[in-house]
Amino acid sequence: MKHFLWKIGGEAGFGILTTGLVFSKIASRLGYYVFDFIQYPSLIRGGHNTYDVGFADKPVYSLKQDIDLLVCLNQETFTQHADRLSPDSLVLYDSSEFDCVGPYKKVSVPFKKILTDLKGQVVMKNTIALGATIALLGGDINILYDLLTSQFQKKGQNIVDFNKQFAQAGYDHIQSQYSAYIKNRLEKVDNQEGLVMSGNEVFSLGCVLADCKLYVAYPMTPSSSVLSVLADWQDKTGMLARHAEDEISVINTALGGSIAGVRSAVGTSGGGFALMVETVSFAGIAEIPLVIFLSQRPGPATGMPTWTEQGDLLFAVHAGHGEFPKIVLAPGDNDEMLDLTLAAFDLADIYQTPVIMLSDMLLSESHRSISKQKVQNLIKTHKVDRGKFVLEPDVVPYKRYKITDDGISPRLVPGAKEAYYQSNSYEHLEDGHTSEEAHVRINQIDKRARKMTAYLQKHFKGPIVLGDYKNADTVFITWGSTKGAVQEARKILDEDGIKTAQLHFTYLHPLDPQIITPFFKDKKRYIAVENNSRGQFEKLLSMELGIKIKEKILRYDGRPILAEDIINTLQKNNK
Amino acid sequence: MKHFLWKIGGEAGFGILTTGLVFSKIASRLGYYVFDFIQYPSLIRGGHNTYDVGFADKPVYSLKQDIDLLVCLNQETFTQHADRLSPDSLVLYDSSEFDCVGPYKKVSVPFKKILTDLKGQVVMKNTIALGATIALLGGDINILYDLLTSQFQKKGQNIVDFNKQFAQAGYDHIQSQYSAYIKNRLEKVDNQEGLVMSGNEVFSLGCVLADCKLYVAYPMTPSSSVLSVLADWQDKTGMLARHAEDEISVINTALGGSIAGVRSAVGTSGGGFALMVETVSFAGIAEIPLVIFLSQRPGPATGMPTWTEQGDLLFAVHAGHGEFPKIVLAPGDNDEMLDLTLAAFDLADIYQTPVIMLSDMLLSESHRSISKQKVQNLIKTHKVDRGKFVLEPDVVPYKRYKITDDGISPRLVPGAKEAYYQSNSYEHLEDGHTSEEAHVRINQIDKRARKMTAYLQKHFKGPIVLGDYKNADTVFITWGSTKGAVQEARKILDEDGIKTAQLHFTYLHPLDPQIITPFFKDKKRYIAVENNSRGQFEKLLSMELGIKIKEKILRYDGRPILAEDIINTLQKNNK
Amino acid sequence: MTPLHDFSGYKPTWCPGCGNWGIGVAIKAALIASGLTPSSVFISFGIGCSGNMNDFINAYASHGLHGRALPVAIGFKLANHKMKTIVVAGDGDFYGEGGNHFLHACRGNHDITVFVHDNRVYGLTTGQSAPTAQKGYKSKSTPGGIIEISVDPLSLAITQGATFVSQAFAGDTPHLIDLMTKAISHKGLSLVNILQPCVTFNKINTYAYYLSRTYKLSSEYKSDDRQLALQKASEVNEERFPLGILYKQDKKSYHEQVQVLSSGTLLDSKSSIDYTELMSDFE
Amino acid sequence: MTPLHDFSGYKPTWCPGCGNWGIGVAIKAALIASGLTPSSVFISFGIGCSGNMNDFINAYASHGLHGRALPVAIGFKLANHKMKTIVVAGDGDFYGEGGNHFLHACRGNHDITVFVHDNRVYGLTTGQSAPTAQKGYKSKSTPGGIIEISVDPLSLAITQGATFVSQAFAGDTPHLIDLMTKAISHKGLSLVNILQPCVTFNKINTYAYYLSRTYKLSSEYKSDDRQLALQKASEVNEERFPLGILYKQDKKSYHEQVQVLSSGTLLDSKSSIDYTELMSDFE
Ligand SMILES: Cc1ncc(C[n+]2csc(CCOP(=O)(O)OP(=O)(O)O)c2C)c(N)n1
Ligand SMILES: Cc1ncc(C[n+]2csc(CCOP(=O)(O)OP(=O)(O)O)c2C)c(N)n1
Ligand code: SF4
Ligand code: SF4
Ligand SMILES: [Mg+2]
Ligand SMILES: [Mg+2]
Repeated sequence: MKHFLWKIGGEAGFGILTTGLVFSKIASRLGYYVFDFIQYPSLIRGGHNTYDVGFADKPVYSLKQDIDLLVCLNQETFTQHADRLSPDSLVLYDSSEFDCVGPYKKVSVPFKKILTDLKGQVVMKNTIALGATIALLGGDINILYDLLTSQFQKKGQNIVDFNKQFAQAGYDHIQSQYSAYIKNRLEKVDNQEGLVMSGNEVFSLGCVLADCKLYVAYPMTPSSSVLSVLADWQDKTGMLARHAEDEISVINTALGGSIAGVRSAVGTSGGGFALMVETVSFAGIAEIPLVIFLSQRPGPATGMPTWTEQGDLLFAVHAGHGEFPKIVLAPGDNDEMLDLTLAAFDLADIYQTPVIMLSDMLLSESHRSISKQKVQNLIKTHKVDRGKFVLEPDVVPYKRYKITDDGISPRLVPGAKEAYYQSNSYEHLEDGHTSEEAHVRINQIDKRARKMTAYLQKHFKGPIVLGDYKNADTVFITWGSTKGAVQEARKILDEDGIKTAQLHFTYLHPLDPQIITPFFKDKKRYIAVENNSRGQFEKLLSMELGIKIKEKILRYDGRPILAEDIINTLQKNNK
Repeated sequence: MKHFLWKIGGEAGFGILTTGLVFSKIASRLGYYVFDFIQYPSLIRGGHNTYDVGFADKPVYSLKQDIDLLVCLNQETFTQHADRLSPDSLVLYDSSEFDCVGPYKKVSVPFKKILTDLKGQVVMKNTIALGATIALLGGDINILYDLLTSQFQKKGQNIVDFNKQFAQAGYDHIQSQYSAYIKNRLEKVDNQEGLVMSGNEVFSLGCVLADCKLYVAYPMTPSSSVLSVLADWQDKTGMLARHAEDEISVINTALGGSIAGVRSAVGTSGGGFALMVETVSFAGIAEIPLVIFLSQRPGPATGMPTWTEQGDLLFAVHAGHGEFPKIVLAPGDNDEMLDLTLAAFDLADIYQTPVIMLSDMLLSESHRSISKQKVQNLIKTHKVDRGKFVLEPDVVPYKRYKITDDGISPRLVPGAKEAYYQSNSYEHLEDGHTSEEAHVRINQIDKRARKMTAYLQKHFKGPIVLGDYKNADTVFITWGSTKGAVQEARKILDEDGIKTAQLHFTYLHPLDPQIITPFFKDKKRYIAVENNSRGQFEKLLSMELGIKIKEKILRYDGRPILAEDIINTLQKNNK
Repeated sequence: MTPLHDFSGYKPTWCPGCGNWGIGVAIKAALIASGLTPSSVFISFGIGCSGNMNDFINAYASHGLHGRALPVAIGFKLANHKMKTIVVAGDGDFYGEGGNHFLHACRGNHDITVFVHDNRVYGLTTGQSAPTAQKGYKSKSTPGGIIEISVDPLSLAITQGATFVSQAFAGDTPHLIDLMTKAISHKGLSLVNILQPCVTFNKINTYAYYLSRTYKLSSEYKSDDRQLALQKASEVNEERFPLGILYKQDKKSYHEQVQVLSSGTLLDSKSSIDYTELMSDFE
Repeated sequence: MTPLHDFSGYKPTWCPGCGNWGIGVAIKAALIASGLTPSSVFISFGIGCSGNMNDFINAYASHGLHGRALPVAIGFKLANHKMKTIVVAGDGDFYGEGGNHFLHACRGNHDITVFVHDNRVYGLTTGQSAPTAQKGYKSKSTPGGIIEISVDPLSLAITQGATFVSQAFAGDTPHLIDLMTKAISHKGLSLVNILQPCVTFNKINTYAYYLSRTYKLSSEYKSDDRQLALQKASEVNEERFPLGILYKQDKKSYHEQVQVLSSGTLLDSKSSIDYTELMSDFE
């Protein structure tokens, strides 16, 4: 069954975001894989919001260009997106409010009249639209009722019933007036159960699973929902979520928690991260574990707060003054988000150094299906690895920065009897005292550097190879959220007989040339696909491997790269 | 005449730093080129300070290992530096206080007795030592008297005379007791007049010459003296020097000044710069000129505050979230410091973007000779180039971010009649209003990127080629303060018949591969020389050119690279 | 007098009913009452719903970084002290992220007028607690109720050296305009903390809430009595909000005390420097 | 009782005669008087001559970044509230660079004791003006005299919610030890602002200066009178320095109000989480 795209649009502040998510959950409950996407301006009201939900019976990797059903709660939705419609597209609107000119399957639903008749508020247009949608796609209205019940039951049964009426009205209208347009696109399919989660929610769940005890943040789109989710869960998880006065306080507070011995994390976007980089350097020299969730949005500075970009990679990799070990990971989808979150906390503890998890607005705020089974398995099986974190000193006097082969020293929990030590931001002796001696300096720099040698040997992972790399002529290089668009594009290209493969990187820094270089030895057409204007990962590869990837597909208008972008550029470049 | 190294050491807080500088000035007044270097711990007292002064009748590019005359105000000076002495070295000390064991030319000066006899304070040991030094090196004591006079005349003639006595006592003691050791090393030579300036002082002078009106800083070694110097000069220059409450305030204050239309600069070291990077990004998108003086010291974090390192290059190049134009320059000596400071202010104005001047402790705090003639010429001839800064709008409504071929828009002084505009940290329309439209975004990103294309065409400078590049077998790559050590090493290597050349980079970012790549096409032995542990410039070259330089000479113990380090490593690697 | 529409930029995108509407109108009216034009004033905006005013007002302006409007204004003022300089920022921005600048600018008594939109939430990031939130306030970031007590910005300003410390209510535009105009005409650091209902996220500190808990300082109130002012300011802890000028003092502002500014602005200054003197230090 | 030398690390490198010597000894004595050992206390140091104490005292410690000792302490305390947590920092560090953390930590009344070395200069960077410098003070960074007035840290603490606000003089060790011990035993945010002569760079605020300008609060002084306390605190503007506890209040400290800490420290907590409930949100 082909990937179906439902899209709703309306004025900001009128419930579009909730409605989109409800529709994603409906599709998910019916066994479909979903991938949704929100577009909203950096305003609370007065702008235009849209919500795309793509679903299919096979995994959905990306958004798509062509809209199959467009729900227009206002005229702007139609005019702004008409270019994505085809004669087969369904367009749902209220012809008493405005007209939709063009050769589409037009479905007029009397929103206004229904609201007046049932004494509803403007937001309830959404519920009518959902009812109508379900009818048009041949779905089961009861699932919508269930969702409305869980949404409103706190407010009492009357409220639930009141809301249901609107769903029903929309549903009935289609059944009676547009039965010819009804397609069976929402029949229940038999897939394993899925959860509909945003990347931020997956990261949050990962924090809980990883036994993170302290999460500190200052709100910043698109990372803010991690704070709300973890704060909301506090009583259930025992984790402490703190909203501090600024980002400098955020990261130092988290480091304080980490020094005390609890797993700690912070979350932010580029601007907030910029304020943290001095402290990242402190974590580096004092060897304090820390997980930093950096969800990118288009910069520079305030930029385009509610849009998407992969513009902070090189900044993150080089963040902090001086030279110290740092690990940068970047998930490309929800599965990777979960796995890498667990890995990030382990790696931070094992290597006693900051680990940056790069996300972006697309990954953080879009909801996608993740296998419930996968999550449940991890809940059962995941064991945290705290590395050399110890509860008693190995020897007294205890040496916090003991020189070891792998560069990692036992890290003692403060409060342990018969010992004491300092976490020192100055260069230091093995026991933590400040030193400016040349040999001490060299020993400690080398010790810290050895941790990354050990990491490359024991934990670094090369690119994930997707497709038939050996026989591929064209190889796409991806990292982070561009993974999906390329996967989707490759499906289409494969159908056209073009042999492609994909090298998807998740462990971005440091890189091991020995593992990576062999992938670039062949005579293939390599193309880096990135959601930024410079090809930052391509630059990183060049820096570490001395290899230039000549072809790049970049998008930097704040919108995610789509499969269509890739195919079009490919065709253009071929000419 | 060979490069002569005089070195003095004593307890921190007892005038070593002043004394060293006085000696540098004496050598300079006698026509010598000087290069001095201070070593001190990050303490006000209780540690050990030393001061090296190298001088010669030809330009001195670097420090040297072998000490020719060591003045030991305490025993530590002797024990810590004995390994740098040879049988020819003079060692000046007071045998009544401690002994200096070894085969040196020992010169005992009765500091203690002289102090007692003349009722002097401990700091006056320094003056005695200077008198003795001048005697030993056959210099003219009157130059010291002149310097003492200018130092103390504010306090009255008695104080001047009182101090002179100690100089005299030291001088006389040598004349009478050690006449056999006296060499003619301080005879007046006929060179053009020199000024003895630290890199920070040259930068400060450059700011004045460049018509910088607002300098904002928060103290941080090794950049702090720029603030003291410029603050001290305020009444003479009309510049305003402000010590703000923190570095975030510092850079935003400077940007405010720049928005208002005056040339503005900030100064800091790595940790303070780290706090500024969010605002660097603001300057990038809002297109506000700014000069940032970043004097590096060994990190990470607090690190080794009073030592030297080139550890912040990649951080500076990638500083700030998002993608925006930024220029990074790095002088290698005082001449370059002056020229590049003038260039930095022009480039900031022309390209309306932040320009980072990279220095380091060695460059910032060491004093070297700079030609007085050169300075005077610049004072007469330098014309500032403010680029497209305009006093009246070209058209009304005025468009601050007008799309132009070279990406540069006329920048109007706020307050101009019949107009107004905002400097916007959000993505924006040509007139400055916020916009999130895809095409606006692309246009503005491209416009800003074009500024760097224009820069590469019009202002970028490739490496300075030192030596006979064509015939050289070995080519050293340097940037910043390692320039001198390599120059010095190359002098020695040339004498040994080894053919070397040097590519010295001062315009570090962005780099123009077309200009640079040709230098790396030959079959030569390329060696990157850097004062850090990773070879950061080598990485930058690799990133931009896709070329790996295989050999590196690195030093990262907080001490400057010396010619000797280079020669030794070369010999080791040859085996 | 400049017509109001000269100052009017884009149509505001604030939520209908938001207190920012009143503030937006009041600022324009106060600028006009102060005899200013879009070309004769510099406004440094913070980042927030409040800061979004950058697009709604015509003026020389900076829409900079969250928390940093004040230092930008200080730099601007130092460079061109002839130009009226104003800061418009949210409470999260100004008292939270930017608290340190506020504290130290009071000490300097910079000649800058500050309008803070005190809605007790982070509006633009959809409703987390601001430092002005009442203890116990429940929000996305503090679902169990905020533990911290509210910041007391007026006391902070008074004790640290600001010379015009006042409070207004967005629901009383005439009074707000009057206070803003006075603040603009004051020489030195003037603060107007504006109680601003956020109708979308703050369901506690509503218009009704403020109508019952604000009161105007009487005409007998002595605004030069520091101790009294501190008492009044601290009423925030008891959820009472005096409106008007709590504290006012005549003191030299920062730029009036800077030697190099005595002969004119930095912008206008032409340098004639005796380099020989400067160079003599290095000989 | 722990012997003093258990706490003694390296020999201090402070200048002979520096007020820090007295403070260094007093802290150790106060720790001992409080029944603490090097293994039972966490000290978060700032960066400065003051912060250099990290090497001179044995304890679990962090020597972090300039201005950031307080948030590190807050994080530590949240993670392990059973451990006594102390901040030692300079005035430049704590009131300047770190001013925002100070302001907001007062609001939270975190159970942390703060010792600020108030020498009115930046000692370690060789003598620039600190925010505590008296107006007009001449230094490297303010050769014409500083224009800002001194910060008034005690008023700031009192008005923003700190519950133990005090001042001591480094030259009176017995009194200092006593005050420090009381501050350590206080539950909530306790501040001891310690007047500390910097003999090397500050030639104005010397021992003699403070001997003539400090006075001890009388035994009748009521430390629960906020208004009185504010009056006393502001005497800094007249160069008078009351010594003792200016203000003290009993209020719950931050960690006592955090729900998840009610059953023990984060460090000791073992999670048993109902994931089914968490996951139900996503179905
Ligand atoms: C450094 C940084 N951190 C966080 C943000 C995200 N952010 C934008 S507006 C805002 C809060 C706005 O609250 P407030 O200042 O009170 O203004 P309001 O919207 O309530 O008017 C935040 C946290 C940012 N832009 N920059
Ligand atoms: C971010 C940052 N800025 C500046 C510095 C440089 N610095 C080190 S100590 C210090 C000031 C110290 O003054 P204070 O805090 O009063 O301590 P004191 O030395 O007087 O005890 C400064 C500015 C730094 N280490 N980090
Ligand atoms: S969110 Fe609140 S503060 Fe922001 S515009 Fe809406 S009502 Fe006003
Ligand atoms: S510089 Fe001042 S504060 Fe620092 S140790 Fe010396 S006397 Fe003490
Ligand atoms: Mg607000
Ligand atoms: Mg101090």
